[in-house]
Amino acid sequence: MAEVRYREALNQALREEMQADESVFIMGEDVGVFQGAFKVTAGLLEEFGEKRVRDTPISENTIVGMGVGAAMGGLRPVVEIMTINFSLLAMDQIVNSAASIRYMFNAQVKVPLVIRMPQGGGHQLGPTHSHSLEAWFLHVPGLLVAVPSTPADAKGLLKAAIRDDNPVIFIEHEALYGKKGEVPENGEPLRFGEAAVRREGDDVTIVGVSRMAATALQAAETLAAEHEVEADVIDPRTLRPLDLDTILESVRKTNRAVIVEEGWPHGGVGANFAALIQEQAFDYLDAPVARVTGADIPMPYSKPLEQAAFPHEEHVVQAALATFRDL
Amino acid sequence: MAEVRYREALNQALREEMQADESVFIMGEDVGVFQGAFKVTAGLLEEFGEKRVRDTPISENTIVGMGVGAAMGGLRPVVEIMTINFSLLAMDQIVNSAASIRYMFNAQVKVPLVIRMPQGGGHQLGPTHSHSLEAWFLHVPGLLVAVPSTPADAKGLLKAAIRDDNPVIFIEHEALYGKKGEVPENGEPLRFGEAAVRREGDDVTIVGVSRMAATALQAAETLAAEHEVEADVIDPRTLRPLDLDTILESVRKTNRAVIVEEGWPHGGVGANFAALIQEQAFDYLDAPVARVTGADIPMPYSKPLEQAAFPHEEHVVQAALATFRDL
Amino acid sequence: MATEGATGAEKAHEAGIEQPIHDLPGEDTCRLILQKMLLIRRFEERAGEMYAKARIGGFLHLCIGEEATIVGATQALADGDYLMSTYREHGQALARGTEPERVMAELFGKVDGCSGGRGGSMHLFDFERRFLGGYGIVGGSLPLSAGVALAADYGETEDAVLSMMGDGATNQGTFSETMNLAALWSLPVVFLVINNQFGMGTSLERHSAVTDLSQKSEGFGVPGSRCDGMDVLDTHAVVSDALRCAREERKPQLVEAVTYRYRGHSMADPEEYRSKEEVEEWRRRDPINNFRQRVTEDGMLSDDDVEKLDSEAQERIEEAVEFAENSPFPDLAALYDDVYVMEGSSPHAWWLVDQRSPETHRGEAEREAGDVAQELAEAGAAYAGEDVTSERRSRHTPRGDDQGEGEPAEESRDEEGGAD
Amino acid sequence: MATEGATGAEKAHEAGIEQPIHDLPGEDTCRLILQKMLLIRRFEERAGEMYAKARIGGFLHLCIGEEATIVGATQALADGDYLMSTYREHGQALARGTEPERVMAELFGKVDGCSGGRGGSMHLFDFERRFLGGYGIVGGSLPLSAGVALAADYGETEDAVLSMMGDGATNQGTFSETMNLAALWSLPVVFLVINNQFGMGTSLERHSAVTDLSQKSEGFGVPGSRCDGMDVLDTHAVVSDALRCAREERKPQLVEAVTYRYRGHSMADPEEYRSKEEVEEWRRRDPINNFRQRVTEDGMLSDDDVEKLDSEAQERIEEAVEFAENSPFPDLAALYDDVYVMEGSSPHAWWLVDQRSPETHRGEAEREAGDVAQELAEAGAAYAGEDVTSERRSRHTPRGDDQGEGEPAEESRDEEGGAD
Ligand SMILES: Cc1ncc(C[n+]2csc(CCOP(=O)(O)OP(=O)(O)O)c2C)c(N)n1
Ligand SMILES: Cc1ncc(C[n+]2csc(CCOP(=O)(O)OP(=O)(O)O)c2C)c(N)n1
Ligand SMILES: [Mg+2]
Ligand SMILES: [Mg+2]
Repeated sequence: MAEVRYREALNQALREEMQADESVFIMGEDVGVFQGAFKVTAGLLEEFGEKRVRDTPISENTIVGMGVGAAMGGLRPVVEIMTINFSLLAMDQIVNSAASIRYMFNAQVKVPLVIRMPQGGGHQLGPTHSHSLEAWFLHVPGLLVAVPSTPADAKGLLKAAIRDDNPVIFIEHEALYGKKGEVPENGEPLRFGEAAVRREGDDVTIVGVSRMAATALQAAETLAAEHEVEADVIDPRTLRPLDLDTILESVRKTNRAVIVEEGWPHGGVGANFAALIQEQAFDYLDAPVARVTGADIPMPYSKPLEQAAFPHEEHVVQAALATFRDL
Repeated sequence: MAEVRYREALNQALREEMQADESVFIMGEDVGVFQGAFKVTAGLLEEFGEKRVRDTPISENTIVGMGVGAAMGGLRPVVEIMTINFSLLAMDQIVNSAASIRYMFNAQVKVPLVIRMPQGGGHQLGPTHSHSLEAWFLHVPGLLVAVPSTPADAKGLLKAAIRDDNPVIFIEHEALYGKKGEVPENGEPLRFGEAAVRREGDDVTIVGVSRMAATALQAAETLAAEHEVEADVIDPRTLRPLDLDTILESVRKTNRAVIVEEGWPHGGVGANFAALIQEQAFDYLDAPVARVTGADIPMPYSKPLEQAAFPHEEHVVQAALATFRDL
Repeated sequence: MATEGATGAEKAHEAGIEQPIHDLPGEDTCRLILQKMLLIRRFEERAGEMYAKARIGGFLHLCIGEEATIVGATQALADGDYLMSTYREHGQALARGTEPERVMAELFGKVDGCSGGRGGSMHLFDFERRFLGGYGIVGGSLPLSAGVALAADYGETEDAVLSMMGDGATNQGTFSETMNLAALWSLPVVFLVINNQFGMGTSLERHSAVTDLSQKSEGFGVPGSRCDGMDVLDTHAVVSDALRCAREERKPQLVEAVTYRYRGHSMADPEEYRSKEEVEEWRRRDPINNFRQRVTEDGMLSDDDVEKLDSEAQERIEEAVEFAENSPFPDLAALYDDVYVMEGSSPHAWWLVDQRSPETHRGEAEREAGDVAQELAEAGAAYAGEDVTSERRSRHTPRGDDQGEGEPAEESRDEEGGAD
Repeated sequence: MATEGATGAEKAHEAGIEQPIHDLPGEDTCRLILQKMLLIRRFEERAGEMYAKARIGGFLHLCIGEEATIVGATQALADGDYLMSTYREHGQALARGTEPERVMAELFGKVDGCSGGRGGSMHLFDFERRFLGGYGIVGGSLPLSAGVALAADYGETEDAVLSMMGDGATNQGTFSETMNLAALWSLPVVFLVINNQFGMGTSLERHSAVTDLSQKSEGFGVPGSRCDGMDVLDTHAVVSDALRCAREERKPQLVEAVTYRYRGHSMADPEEYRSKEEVEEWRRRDPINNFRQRVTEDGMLSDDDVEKLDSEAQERIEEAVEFAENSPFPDLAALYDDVYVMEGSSPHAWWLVDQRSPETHRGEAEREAGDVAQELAEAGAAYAGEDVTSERRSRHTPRGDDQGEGEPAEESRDEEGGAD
């Protein structure tokens, strides 16, 4: 297995799927000549030409809507929204078209569309450019939602997303593009709805979403090294479908759960998981499901403020330890 | 106190606030000549003229953005989005402008904007026209979110919203416009962040959001009459700020909670409340916090399907009774 | 009404010359055109009645008055071409060949409806006939139609797309965005603006700074022209030309059809924003009457021929109503079907939160054992029965502040003036 | 470049006549203009250096090359007028009078920045000078600016709004929506399209079907004109006229300023989409050099005068850098301030979920007792320190696949090619 960066893993997935299937094409702002704002589409214009790698104007709602239309017309579009922040302009097409069309029209068509976009803070882009919006997307029936956190998952899930006949919201993370990891060459797609257990331990379950999967893992190492606490670390990998069983199985063993996410707390992914876990594993919980989230504020630009506004290892460690305190 | 309809209560609030403050004005699609799609703005064009009651083209994102700009310029705009479904087009201006501007620009300006819009299903409007989106809006720091369920609350909260210096997402419900209730004439604004206890009981806490506040109340009557179960029924009235203390106080008494909402379950309001309650009142819970939600599907048009797809009294009764079963 | 951009028919009309400018096509074509326009008119009238009888729910947007625009434009389509439209699209589906039975059944919310009862009046669909939908969001279908055109182009087919919208939709951001992209990418698409003079209760001059709508797309690279939307032949000629241009030269086009809706925006519209006289004036240019007059005056068809076409249309609509009445409601058990394509998917994951994974979770044992889930679905569905037989009050009486307060809100929307 | 819509200066340029078409204004004005353009240029150059030294985070979009457009346009504003712009707006703030100290401090994320360190380079704001913001979302400021114009109009003031955008922004739906509304409501607003030939790496012809951008607004009721954005006097003349029209006749206007950005889109732009020659050609028309040449040739200012202005500008920027260096970072304790205006609010409710209501909830006692909250905030903030002193690699070297893998991703964005 080769060691490649997350960005390259995505690039491989795109290239392989485009080679395998003529109906797969890419459209988005600066995906072609510029090679992608984060270089995920580097080299693809050259290999596949302007028909299959299409630079668009800055018109997010229409780009997504055209993706849906092209999917209805039999193609497999992969739309890149430069960052998730701009998907706020495309919510109508995402919810009212992409997610609804198949059901609304009684399964006469399908919408095999992938919308790729990176999210997240940490790069001092300020309040309009640092959103984590997975909690919004997982709310919507009809969408699939992937949040890969490693190069291998990025590749395997993107291949699966492209082959899937449903509209997929594929959420990358700006801070992960440079991360390296082992990736099978010409690997098979992963299955949506299968969580990854990144580490095993009997004491507490830590679920980390998107970039926070890595933060959760770091925290688990510290918990083991410094606090004699062994954590199960779970990366759900996809939020729709959700592999809740793997999470529940772990919680039934550890009796404690901490959810780590980068987005806002009120109505976040953590809230959703906490609700599901306490519903389904109430008897097993020795402490409330804890959440570690981004701060409930627009993301400030200034570096110390920004760093204080999203979770780090320390926060996860503290939250995990708190589940052991007396209630 | 006069008995008036929810629609008229809103109309009174608009009229009174416009009379009291020259800087208050209304803009939206068909709010003037047509008197509003749901007649909430009836008579206001005649009374206040075209300067203060402005019909707009169908351009939701721009209407909201202009509202934000006008608020920055010192006015108090009340923007009507015809139904919440169309707010999907305006999410960028709602999140990146309305919610962020004050913080992002270091409190140099404020954004005293109200965005009024009805939500909800039940009228056979099909998948694109039946959304309940309060879970999305409560996720966003910087916004206030109101979900009035009675004529008195509609009036009192709308007056408060107009006088508030923050951007307010004011969510009405299509099915409530015709409901009658006592409304104080020339009443004072209500305070945001104060839940209403609609009924008292020691056995279970039922929280109903928006239209579901009424459904919760009906269910409580049935529980009392047929099952000897006495429920506290709480209407949070605003989701940001949230009067969690009133909910917690009740749960500490009843040891059981059921959240009733019309929207989708995954990442819904109920999930958020369940997470908060189990965090803050874990010791007091004798059963998991239960949720009764809309079905996890795009809302179908056909009447029996649609009715089956959102909560009714029976569902709430069942869920409440289930909290008494052995775990 | 017409300006520089006016077509021949319009200019003639303005000049007071009511001379037709297009020769009549052959007899079969004339008969077909008349038949289709009559079918649409009768369908809409009957649908309005069924709505008043509460057989139809939701909103009902009728196209009466716009038949020439619809038939003239759709007759210009080749079989392989795609058609997409707004929520005011019963006529479009019928013109494209969808059986009135399946359209009416959809309005009734029945399983045999062309969207299986899931979409309703605003969301008709007939994949087989390449009618790719009615869409409820104003301006929402424009990007979709450009996407379909992209697929047609990508596949190197000869197919083109006819994408219809209202005058109000030209103010939505998707309008200019879509024009720009269609032009940049040379897509085979024709945009037809059905300018019926109003977006709900807001008249053209009050919603659009430029009222010659054929000019709105040019700044974004799509040339515009106008046709007389009350003249089926003019509409046909101009749209045919536009389609040729889009198909052969790969230059997307926009056509503005100037027309009028006789009825309210939807059934819940008190129409206080326009005068009876205005409506009457337009009715004098009725597209069906005028065309009927021409073909009979020409001698191509006799009055009897036309009457026969009309009564055939009415019979066909009666059959459609009967079919719709007799079609069952969709099965409650299918409520969750088709939200996702499930082939090849991981079986144990929660696609829908309501659906539970194979491993039994808390609460499920009880629920499933007692069939509680189905019972609860039925309990909900039971709320559907109540007003199915009660007639609706007319949309034109004052709104319902005189209604009994005890009435469930669900049953009284229309009287409440909900009207988008 | 220029077409029918070309202004005098452009036509002259095209015809090879480099004769200026506008008379020079008085000496004070010339001096002021030159001073401002120099201040902006030197500020941007220094900001670029500070970014390379990692003193500045996020994206940094420099306006070098666009100084004549910025200064020419803003000099046309009255004191009461409002200015709104995009994320490429350092020059706009400076031209409007915001102290370079406060702009630089904002880029450094310091508490004395003009947005208190919360907004950063893309979100400058100076309420006092009626500079109502830099905005990060392409097209997002257009509706806002029309709203401000509405407020100015509503209050029956004489104030107008100058709303700036890039060429790429004309493709965003808010463009046509805003034009239509501004025209319908006769708002006192002038839209200035700063056509610098690219939206990121996408050239004008690849993103806009119509490349004469002054034509894009007309179909929506806003007349457009063009100016030579490399000529400060031409820009000033055309924008002044447009402002007069918007202010006095209540007719909103659009002006396209044809210009060029010399630098990459942001600092992370390898600029593979254009040739060095193209950049060089535009540089020959440098707005500062050309204006300098004119005023010196005219004898109004001597070369020494200009050198003095330039060194004053450089000194001022040095002071700005020093000020920014010395200004503290914002207080961690103020992290949650100002998300809401809190006056008159109900005190016990949860406005922010992180803030707890007065009654102590589970977990809070421990946290607050041990000052854990503050400790954790500090723990997070500690991650900010790491690369503050390390220099950034040049944007123009190949991307960082050769970097050590252990490096925290947070620190390596720029090498990763993130560039929007
Ligand atoms: C985005 C959006 N905003 C508002 C509405 C509510 N609405 C439905 S139809 C309509 C008027 C549309 O007018 P026009 O485009 O002229 O079409 P017509 O109804 O005249 O056929 C409005 C405002 C909607 N469906 N979608
Ligand atoms: C809605 C939106 N989409 C995409 C982006 C990413 N982006 C930032 S600047 C830019 C190019 C804008 O070009 P233009 O409007 O010409 O302005 P310029 O940068 O040339 O000044 C893009 C695509 C954004 N900020 N907002
Ligand atoms: Mg219309
Ligand atoms: Mg540009």
